[in-house]
Amino acid sequence: MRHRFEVLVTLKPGLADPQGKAVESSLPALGFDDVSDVHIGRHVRLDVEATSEAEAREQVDAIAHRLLSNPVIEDYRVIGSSAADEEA
Amino acid sequence: MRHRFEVLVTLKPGLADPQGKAVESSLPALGFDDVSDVHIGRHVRLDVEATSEAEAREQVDAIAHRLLSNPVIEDYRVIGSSAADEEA
Amino acid sequence: MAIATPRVGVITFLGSLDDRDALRAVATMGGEGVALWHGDHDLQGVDAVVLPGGFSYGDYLRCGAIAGHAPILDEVRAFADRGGPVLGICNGFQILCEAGLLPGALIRNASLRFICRDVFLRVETSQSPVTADLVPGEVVEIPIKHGEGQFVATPEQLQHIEEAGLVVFRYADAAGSVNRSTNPNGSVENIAGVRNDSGNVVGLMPHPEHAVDPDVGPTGGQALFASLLAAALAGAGALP
Amino acid sequence: MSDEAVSDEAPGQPLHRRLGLADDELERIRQTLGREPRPAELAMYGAMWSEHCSYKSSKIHLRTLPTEGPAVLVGPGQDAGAVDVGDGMAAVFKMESHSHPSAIEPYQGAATGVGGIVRDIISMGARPVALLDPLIFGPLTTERNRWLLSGVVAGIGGYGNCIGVPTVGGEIRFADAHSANPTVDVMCVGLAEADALVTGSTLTPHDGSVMVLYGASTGRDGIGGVSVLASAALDEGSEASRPSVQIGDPFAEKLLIEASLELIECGLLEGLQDLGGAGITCAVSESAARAGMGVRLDLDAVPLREPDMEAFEILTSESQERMLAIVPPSKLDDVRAVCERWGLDIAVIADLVEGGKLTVTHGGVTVAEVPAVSLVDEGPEYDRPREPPAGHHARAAVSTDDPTFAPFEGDLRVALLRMLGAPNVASKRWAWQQYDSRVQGQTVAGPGSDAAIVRVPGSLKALALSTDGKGRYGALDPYLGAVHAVAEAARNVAVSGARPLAITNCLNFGNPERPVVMWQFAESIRGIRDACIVLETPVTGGNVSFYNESGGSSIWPTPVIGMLGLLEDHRLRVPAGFPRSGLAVYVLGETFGELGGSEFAETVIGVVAGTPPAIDLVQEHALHELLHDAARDDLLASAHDCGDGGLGVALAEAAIDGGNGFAVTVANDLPGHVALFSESASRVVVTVGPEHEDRLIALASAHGVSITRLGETGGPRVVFDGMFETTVEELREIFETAIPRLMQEPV
Ligand SMILES: Nc1ncnc2c1ncn2[C@@H]1O[C@H](COP(=O)(O)OP(=O)(O)O)[C@@H](O)[C@H]1O
Ligand SMILES: [Mg+2]
Repeated sequence: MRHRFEVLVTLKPGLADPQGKAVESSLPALGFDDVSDVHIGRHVRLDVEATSEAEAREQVDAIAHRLLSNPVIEDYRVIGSSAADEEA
Repeated sequence: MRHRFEVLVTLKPGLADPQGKAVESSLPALGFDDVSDVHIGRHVRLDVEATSEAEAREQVDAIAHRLLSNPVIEDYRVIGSSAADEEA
Repeated sequence: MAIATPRVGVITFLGSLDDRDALRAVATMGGEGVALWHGDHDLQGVDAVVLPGGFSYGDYLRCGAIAGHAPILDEVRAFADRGGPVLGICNGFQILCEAGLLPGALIRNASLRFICRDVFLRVETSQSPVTADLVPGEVVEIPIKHGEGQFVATPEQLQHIEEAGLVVFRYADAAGSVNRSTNPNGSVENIAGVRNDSGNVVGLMPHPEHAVDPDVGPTGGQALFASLLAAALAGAGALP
Repeated sequence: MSDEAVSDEAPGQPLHRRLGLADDELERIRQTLGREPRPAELAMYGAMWSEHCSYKSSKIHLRTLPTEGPAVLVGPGQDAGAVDVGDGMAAVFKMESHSHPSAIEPYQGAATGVGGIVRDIISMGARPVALLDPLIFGPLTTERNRWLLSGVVAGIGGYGNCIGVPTVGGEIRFADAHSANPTVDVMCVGLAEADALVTGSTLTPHDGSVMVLYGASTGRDGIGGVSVLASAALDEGSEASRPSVQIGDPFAEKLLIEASLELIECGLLEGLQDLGGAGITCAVSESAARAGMGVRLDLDAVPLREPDMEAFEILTSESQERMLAIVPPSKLDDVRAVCERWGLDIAVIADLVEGGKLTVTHGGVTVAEVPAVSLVDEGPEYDRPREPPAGHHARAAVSTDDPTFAPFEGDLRVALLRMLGAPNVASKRWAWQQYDSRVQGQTVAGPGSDAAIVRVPGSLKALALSTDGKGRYGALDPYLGAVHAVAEAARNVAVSGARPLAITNCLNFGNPERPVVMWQFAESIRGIRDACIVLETPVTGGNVSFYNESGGSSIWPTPVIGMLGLLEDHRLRVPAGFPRSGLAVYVLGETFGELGGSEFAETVIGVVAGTPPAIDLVQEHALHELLHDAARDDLLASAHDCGDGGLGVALAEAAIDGGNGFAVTVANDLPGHVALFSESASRVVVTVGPEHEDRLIALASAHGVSITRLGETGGPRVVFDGMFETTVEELREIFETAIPRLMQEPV
C-alpha cells in the first residue's frame, strides 16, 4: 500500500535564519505589524510503498534523518497522511 | 493573544519540480527503493498577535498569499497552532 | 634524485563546476591532477584529495546534502582517517560538513544573494595542509562566489572550533582586520574556512583555484596550493 | 481530442484560430495535405508557423542583412552562428529573448531563457563559455519594476551560476515604455574545434537511424507557449497562461552539457538538436527536413511527467532541459551508457525513414502525417504594411525641440553627478555581483569592463564580447538607433584592443501587425545592415521578439547587438580605467553639438527628444583600426568609449574604475554642457604614457582620426579646468550606490 507523508524540516532554535529574518522585516511595510518569530524551513511530501503504515513511517523517518535534514542545524517532524488532511 | 501558525507552500501540481526529482532519484542509492512522488516546498512558522484566532488566521492568509508564496507557481495552506501540535 | 610530483585527486560529482579549474590549478602549481568520479570506490592512489566547487545535485535539497552520500565519500573518509590531506572548496566544503568530516554547516548568505567578488582572508593557523607554508596573521586575496556560504554551528561546536583552533581563515580586510564590515555573508565569527581536529581535512568557501593565475584574478591561492602539494608529498594518506 | 483541450481562451473561435493560425494559413495547410488537417496536425502547424518559430513577418527583412565574411563559419539558419578564431577553433554565439515569460514570472522566465540559449550552443557541439544578459525594465520607482529586476537577475544568476557558465557582461537600461513588457535577452558564447562543429552539413543521418530524446521528461510546460505567449500580446491570456509557467532545472542542464559534449566527442551522433519553442514538433521536423528524410515518431515512447497527456500536448510541450540526438542503432548502447553515467534518462522516440513524411502515432493511432519540410520551410511569409509615425519626417529636418539648442543655466558639476547616479549610467554591480563571472577560469575581464574578455583555453587568444542596445535613439529614429547599437558594440570591443568579428542580435519590438512597428523594424534592419557592412561585422544569427506590447502601447524599438571580437594576445588587453597617475589623457574623435536623445536630455532636462547623433561609419571603422593598432603596439594605458553621457561621463567612469583622478581642459566652441555631455559618436578617451604620446598622435593621423589632448591623470581630485572640480570618491559613491538606493536596499 501507498502511504503519503509530509516532513517538516525546521532550523534549530537559536541559529541564524536569514530567510525568516528577511520575511519578518518586510512585513511592516506591507501593513502587517503584529507578526513575530518568522522561521523558514522545508516541506517535503513523499509517497512510500509499504505493507503497513508503521513500516512506511519508519522509512520516512530514516530518510528524514539521513537526507532531508541536517541534524547539526535542523530538526524535523513527520506528519502522516491523516494529519496532512487537517488542513485549514 | 499570540497565535502560532504554520504555512506550507507547495508547487502547483503539474509543474516541473527539479528539487523533488533530485531527491527522489538519489534515494535508491541510499537503499530506499519504494519512494515516489517526492515534492519539495517551503515551511513557514510565524506568530501573530491578534484578539482572536480568526482574525490572526486572516492575517496569515493574507501574508501567505502576498509574500510567502508565489501565486503564479505555488499553492499554500495554513495550519493553525492546534493542527501544528498533531505532530508524530 | 628526481623530485616526485604529488598526485592530487579532484572529485567530480554530478553538478560539480570548478573541477576542471581545480585540476588546472594543481597543474599550474606543479602537481599532477587526477580526475576522480563520485560513483567510484577508488581514489587511484592519490596523495591528496580536493572536493571542488559547484552545485552538486543542483544544491536543491540542501547544499552538499546528496553528494555527502556519494560512494567515493567512503574512500575519502578512510583516506582522511589515515591522515591524508583533504581540501573542500565551496561546494566541497559544504559536502564535507554534510558528510560529518568537518564541523558546522553552511546556510544562505545573510543577504540572501549570491555574491561573486574578491575577498581578503586572514590566516588563523598554520596547522593545516593548506596553510602549512603560511604564518598566522598573513592575508591572502581570493574570490568568493556562493549563495550559501554563511558558516553556522551549534554553540557547543562553535566553542570547540574556537578553543581547539579549528578556524583556518576569517574574512578580513587587506590589513588583516576582522570585523562586521569585512564579513560578506554573515558567517559566525567571520569564519571562512575550518579544519578537523587532526588538521588534515580543511574546507573553505573562497576559491583558491581561481587565485593562482594572475591573468584572471588575484594570486592568494598560490600559497595554499603550494602547501597542499607539500602536504601531499609527505604522503600521510598512503595505505600502510 | 476535444477542442476544449487545446485552449479555453476565446471560446467560440474555430480551433485553428485559437492555435494562432489565420484563415489563409489554414487554407495553405489544407492545400499541402490535400485534406482537412487533424487536430494534432493543426497544433503542429500552429506552433511551427507561429511568429516565434517561423519568422513570418521578419524573414523578408532579415534576408537583407550581410551574412558573409572571411571569419564566418556558420551563418544564420543554424541553432547558432560560428566564427573562426584561429588555431582550428570556432566561437559559436547566439542571443535570444525570454521577455514574455519573464513578465509573468521573472525568476523562472529569465532562468529558462538562459537554459534555452545554452542548449542552442550545445547543439552546435560547442562548450558554453560565457553568458551576457542585456535587460531593459521600466523605472525602479515602482514596486513591480523592482520585483521584475530582482527576479530576473536572480533567475539569470540562479541558472547560470548552477551550470558553470560565467556571466561576463550584459547591460541594464530603464525606460517607461518597458514597464509592462520588460526586455530580457540572453546571449551565450561557446567554443568548439572548428572541424567538430555539429551542423546539418557536418553530420549525415542515415535511413534506419533513430531519434533519441534525453534529459528531462515531458510535462504540460508552456503548452501553446509558442502561439499564446510569443504571438499574442500579454493583456489577454496572461492569467490563463500562468499554469504553463516553466520551472528551470539547471542541474539537469549541466548534465545535458556534459553528456552532449561527450556524445559528440565519442563520435556517437549523426545529429543533435535542442528542444525549444514548439518542443518535439520543432526538433523532430527540423532534423528530418535538414536531413531530407522522413520520420516515424511514436509519442507513446516519450517519457511523460504527467499521465494522460494528449498527443498535441506531447508534440508542443516546451518542457525544458531536453535534447534530441540522431543515433545509428549500432551506437545506441554507447549513447545509453554515456547518458546513464550523467544521470540522464533516454528514450528512442522515432526512426528515420526514406521520403520526407513525418508520421506521428499515439496510442497506436496515427495522429499526424505531414511533410516535414512543410512545417519547417513552407510556412507563410508576410510583407506587412509599414508606415512611419505621424510627424516623423517633420522631425527628421532640424527639429526645434532638440535639446541641443535649449539653454542650460544649471551647475555642470551637479549635472555630472546626477547623470552618474542615473539608473542608465550608474554601476550595475548590484546585479552582476550576483553572477559567477569566474568559473571556468578564463575571465580576463568580466562585468564592469567595456567588453568582457574571455581566454580561449590553452592559447593567448581571447574573445571580446559586448552587448548593446540604444533604446532612446531607437525611439527617436530607429535607423540611427540600430546603427549606433552596432557601432557602440563594436567600439566596446575595439577599446579593449580586440578586432570586432561578427554579430548576433535580438530584435525586440511591438506588434508587427501595426504598420508603425513594422516600419521601425524595417528601419532597424536597414541600420544594422549599413553598420555591419562598413564595420565588417557580418550577422551570424539572431532572434526576433515581437508582440512586446500591452494595452496598445509598445516597447521602444530595440535591436540589441551581441558583438564578438578577437584579441590575438590577451596580455595586450587595454583596461577602461585610468591605471596610474602621470598619464596623458586624450580624446579620439570629434565632438559636435549633439544632445538629441542624450542621457543629459533625459536626466537633467527631463526630455527624450531631438535627433540622435549623426554617425559616419567610415570614421567609426577608422577609429577601431586605430585602437587595434595602438593596442597591438602597446601604446595605450587605458581606453574607454564615450557612450551615454558623453565625454564627461566617460572621463568620470574611467577615473572611478581606475581609482585615479585627472585634470583636463575641455575647450571647444560649444557651450560647457554641450562640450561635456554631447553624445557625438565615434569617440574614445585614452591615456598614454608620456613616452608614447608622439607615436599615438602619428598613428591617429595615419588613420585619419582626430586626436585632442585634454590633460593628465593623477591624484584623488577630478578637475575640469575652468568649469568645476570634484573628487573620485564623490563620483564613486554616487555611481556605486545609485542602484542599491533605487532598489531600496542598504548601501
Ligand atoms: N545585466 C548585466 N549583466 C552583466 N553585466 C552587466 C549587466 N549590466 C551591466 N553590466 C556590465 O556593466 C558594465 C557597464 O555597462 P554599460 O554601461 O552598459 O556599458 P557600455 O556603456 O560600455 O556599453 C559592462 O561591463 C557590462 O557588461
Ligand atoms: Mg563601453
